[in-house]
This record gives sequence, structure tokens and C-alpha cells, in this order.
Amino acid sequence: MTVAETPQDPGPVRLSLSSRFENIEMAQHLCGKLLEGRDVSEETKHWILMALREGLANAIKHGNGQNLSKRVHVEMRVADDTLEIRIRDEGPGFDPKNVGDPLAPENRLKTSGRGIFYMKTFMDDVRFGRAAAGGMEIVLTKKLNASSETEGGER
Amino acid sequence: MTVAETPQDPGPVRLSLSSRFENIEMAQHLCGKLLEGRDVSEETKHWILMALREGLANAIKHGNGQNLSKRVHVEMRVADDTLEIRIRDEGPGFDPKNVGDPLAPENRLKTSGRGIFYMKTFMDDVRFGRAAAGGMEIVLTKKLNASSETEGGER
Amino acid sequence: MKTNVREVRGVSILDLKGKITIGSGDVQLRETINKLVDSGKKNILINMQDVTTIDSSGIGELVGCYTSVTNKGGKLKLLHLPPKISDVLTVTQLITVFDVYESESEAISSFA
Amino acid sequence: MKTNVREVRGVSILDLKGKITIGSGDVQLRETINKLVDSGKKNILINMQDVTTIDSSGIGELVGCYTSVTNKGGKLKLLHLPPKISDVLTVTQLITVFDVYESESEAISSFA
Ligand SMILES: Nc1ncnc2c1ncn2[C@@H]1O[C@H](COP(=O)(O)OP(=O)(O)O)[C@@H](O)[C@H]1O
Ligand SMILES: Nc1ncnc2c1ncn2[C@@H]1O[C@H](COP(=O)(O)OP(=O)(O)O)[C@@H](O)[C@H]1O
Repeated sequence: MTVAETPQDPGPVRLSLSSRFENIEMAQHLCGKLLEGRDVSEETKHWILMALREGLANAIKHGNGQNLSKRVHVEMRVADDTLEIRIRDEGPGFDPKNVGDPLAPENRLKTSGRGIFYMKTFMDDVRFGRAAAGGMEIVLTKKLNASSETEGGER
Repeated sequence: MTVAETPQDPGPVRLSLSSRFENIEMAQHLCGKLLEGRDVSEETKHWILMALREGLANAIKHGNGQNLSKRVHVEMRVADDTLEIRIRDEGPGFDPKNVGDPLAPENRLKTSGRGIFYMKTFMDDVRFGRAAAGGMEIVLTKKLNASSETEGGER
Repeated sequence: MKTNVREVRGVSILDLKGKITIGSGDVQLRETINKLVDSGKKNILINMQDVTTIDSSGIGELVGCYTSVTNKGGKLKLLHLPPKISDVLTVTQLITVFDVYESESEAISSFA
Repeated sequence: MKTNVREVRGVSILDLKGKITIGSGDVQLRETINKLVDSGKKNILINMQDVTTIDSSGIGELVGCYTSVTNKGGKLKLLHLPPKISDVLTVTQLITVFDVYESESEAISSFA
């Protein structure tokens, strides 16, 4: 007689952190927990956590200017085998159209400008918007058990 | 030439979860991360996470009545080597004076009524209040690097 | 939580594995014990060796199981209590309620 | 991040360990490389074997180091690139910018 537990959809998980880069790992740790026991490869999980890191770094740096009185807000949810991560800051926002292409020859050797590109590479979709509460909000989504995994470049 | 990282005070970490018992582990996982690399024994960490579990179980069960449209709110912070955990629900609240003593002979074999007692046993301090935002709030504190550790009963 | 029942020399040994916590394992423990009692088992030994976590709900269920087995004229004892679970039973003064064994054969003999 | 510098046959080998991420390791990498360049070192090999994580800031610093070493007439090469870091360099088309080696002795010889 053996009875196993069933995993559950835990509903939206909301986290807010002060604007320190060290806190990025807290959100990653929590996201890892949310993905635990789900049908997602270690590989995919790795790239999701990297995208989360990039989004949070931008919110902390460009959004909140590392101002400790401003916070970054993360909402994570898994529904229909799709992970949705919303990252909101308390900053002025920006227009993603003005962001350069890091693959353009003149940008190739720049020391910055790759974060959004990595997010787009590793997630299925990245959307940018202004949050109702103010600040910039980016929404990252990723289908978890996609049969063909194409992220992370060829090897 | 070797340069090590220094740990940082990450500021208050806020988490909100829907009213499911399965979510208790999310908060525990995050609290474990917050305590990582700090001067706290595995033993103490274990009892802190048990107290957190008891507080969240009460918020989910008695506070929110497992109503999925209500949320539990956790704030965790380490300052001056003291961990403070605030757990808030969206329920009617209660008067801790009305809670029985689980050590009283007539309560000893009851199937419930030990959660608050465990929290008080394993933490340095447990305070009860009504939150400004409504609902009950309990505040658990624990000095992390206390030289004499007295929790968890004799062995 | 995972449960497994073995019958050894007239004793039903319930091997528990994992968490006995609110919403996960607490009710299950009660149901498993009730089934044993309903099928006439009187000697029940719970092997706690692989229980990783217990909370006040799990403790409450354990006490509830103890009471219902005892009320039916049976005996419920505990085997291989991990140190932290022992602590949790101790502080609520429940450790003296339960008969606790460190050896399975000793525990089995004690029912005779 | 932890860094360690070894000198082997005229090559400064920088062993990195841990994270090269924003606020932790990114600036440190740049400072270490600058010190080597300022002390006249021209042949620099970064051993990435024990780098556990890198992000866009870390990649940016790596590119910045490459540029500043090259501008001073030196050479910066990479050793033992973990697969995921290789991926991250590949998708931003930086993998062809760096000379990457799998063997330390081969890498050292390549500077001659
Ligand atoms: N949350 C944000 N708030 C304001 N500006 C942002 C935000 N995220 C990104 N940006 C803008 O977009 C640019 C490109 O971002 P990114 O691709 O991540 O590269 P990097 O952060 O290295 O500059 C940033 O330099 C910044 O101007
Ligand atoms: N967050 C809460 N909201 C409302 N009532 C609560 C809350 N926490 C505890 N209580 C009340 O206090 C009682 C004792 O709680 P506790 O010691 O944790 O034991 P148990 O949860 O097993 O009853 C509960 O039965 C409940 O009536």
C-alpha cells in the first residue's frame, strides 16, 4: 500500500525585495522551488533562472537605480504548464524600441546591452509595459514541458 | 590572491502566497535562503522553519479558512543578528488569551492546540496583533547566534 | 507521505516515509490507522525512522491515532523516533504517553 | 567570486571560481585584469572551469577585459569554458571573438 503525493498548482507567488543585487538569488531560489517536481529539464530551469536574473538586475539597476527605498516586485505563476514571471520596478520606465541590438557589429564588443536579448533568447516571450502601480513591468513566459527545447544556442 | 565575498543584509523580504498548505514550503525555502551563510546552527534553523510552518498553517487554516481568494503575507528580515518573521492573514483575528494550554492535563491528548505553543517554544518571542491592513498578524523573533541554545527540549 | 504496512508476528508495522504535516500526511495517517483498527488489528507499531518532518497537525494525528487504538482495546507504539521528533513530543509532554522503541524486535516482543 | 593568479611560462593564468554576476565578481574581474595589464603582463589566460554562473554583466566585463588587454597590445584567451557559458557567448556571437582552449598546455603554447 503506497500512496504518493500529487503536486498542486500553488497559485500566484508574490515576492518583493529591496533593490540589492544580492537579492536576485532569493527570487531565483524561490522560482527554483516553484519549478520543483514539475516536468521541466534542468537545462530549461537554468535558462529560466538566468532570464529572471537579467530581469531583476535591470529592475534594480535601471529601474530603481539601486535606491534601497525602492523595491522590486516579482510575481511567479505556473498555469497550464506555462511559467509566467512578472517583474515590476518603481522606476521611470523605458521604451524597449530604443534598445540597441547587441548583435549589430557596432555593439558586438560593448560592455553592456545584452540583458534583454538574453531574456528573449531563453524565454518564449518577453513583454514590456507600464504597471498600474507605476514603474516598469516586464512579463516573461515559458512553456515548461515543450518537447523541442531550442534555448541556449547549439552545441 | 584570494578575495572572498561578504554577506549582506538584504533588507526586508516580502512574500505573499495563496491559502494552500502546500505553499508553506515556499516560505520555508525562502527563509532557509535568507539564513544561508549566516551564523546559525542547522538545529536552530530547523526550529525556526518549524515555527514558520506553524504560523503559516494557522494563517491559512484559522485566518483565511483556506479560502483561495485570500492570501497570507510573510515578511522576513534579519537585522542585528535577529530574525524577525511577520505573518499576516486576511481573516477575522482572534484573542490569544482564549487559547488553551496544551500542557494542561485535560488538553494533553487533544488532537489540536499545540501550534502556538511550538512557536513560543522554538522562537525567542511571539507577538500577536491586528494588522493595519486588516487580519491577524503574528511577529516571531529569534536571535540567530545565541551562545546558549535552549530550544527543542532536552536530549 | 508514503505508508507501507507489514505484518510481523501479530504486529502491524506501519513504515512511514516523508512528511506528516498539515494537508500532507496528517489525514492519511489517521485513515491508515483507522483501516487497520477496523480490520481488527490490535497491535500497531509505527516506524518513524524515515519521517523527515512533522508539525503540530501531524503530532495531533499521532495523538488521535493513539487514542482511537487505545479506545478499541489495542496498543499503538512508536519505533525509531528521530531526535527532532522526539524533541517535539517532549516539549508538549507527549513522550511519556507513547511507548517508544529503538529496536524492532524488542518492540514486537513488547506486544506479546 | 574568488580569483587566483598563476604565472606559467610567461602566461598569467587567472583561475576564477564562483559567480561572475552583477554586483558580485563583475567589477572584481575587471580590476584583477587591469592590475595584470598595469604591471606589464601581455599574455592572459582566464580559466573558467570553476565559474558556476555568469550573467550579462559578467559577459560584458569579459568583453571589456578583452578589449582593454587587446588595446594594450596583449592577448586575452579563455580556458575550460563550461558548456552553459559557451552557450551564452554563442547566442550573442561572442564565441568567435575569444580564443578558447580545452587544454592548459595548448593554451599556453598558443601565446608563444
Ligand atoms: N527596468 C528598466 N527600467 C528602465 N530602463 C531599463 C529597464 N530595463 C532595461 N532598461 C533599459 O534598456 C537598456 C538595455 O537593457 P539590457 O539589454 O538589459 O542591457 P544592460 O542592462 O546591460 O544595459 C538598459 O541600458 C536601460 O537603458
Ligand atoms: N491566524 C489565526 N486566525 C484566527 N485564529 C487563530 C489564528 N491562529 C490561531 N488561531 C486560534 O488559536 C487556536 C490555537 O492555535 P494553535 O495553538 O496553533 O493550535 P491549532 O491550530 O491546532 O488549533 C486555534 O484553534 C484558533 O482558534
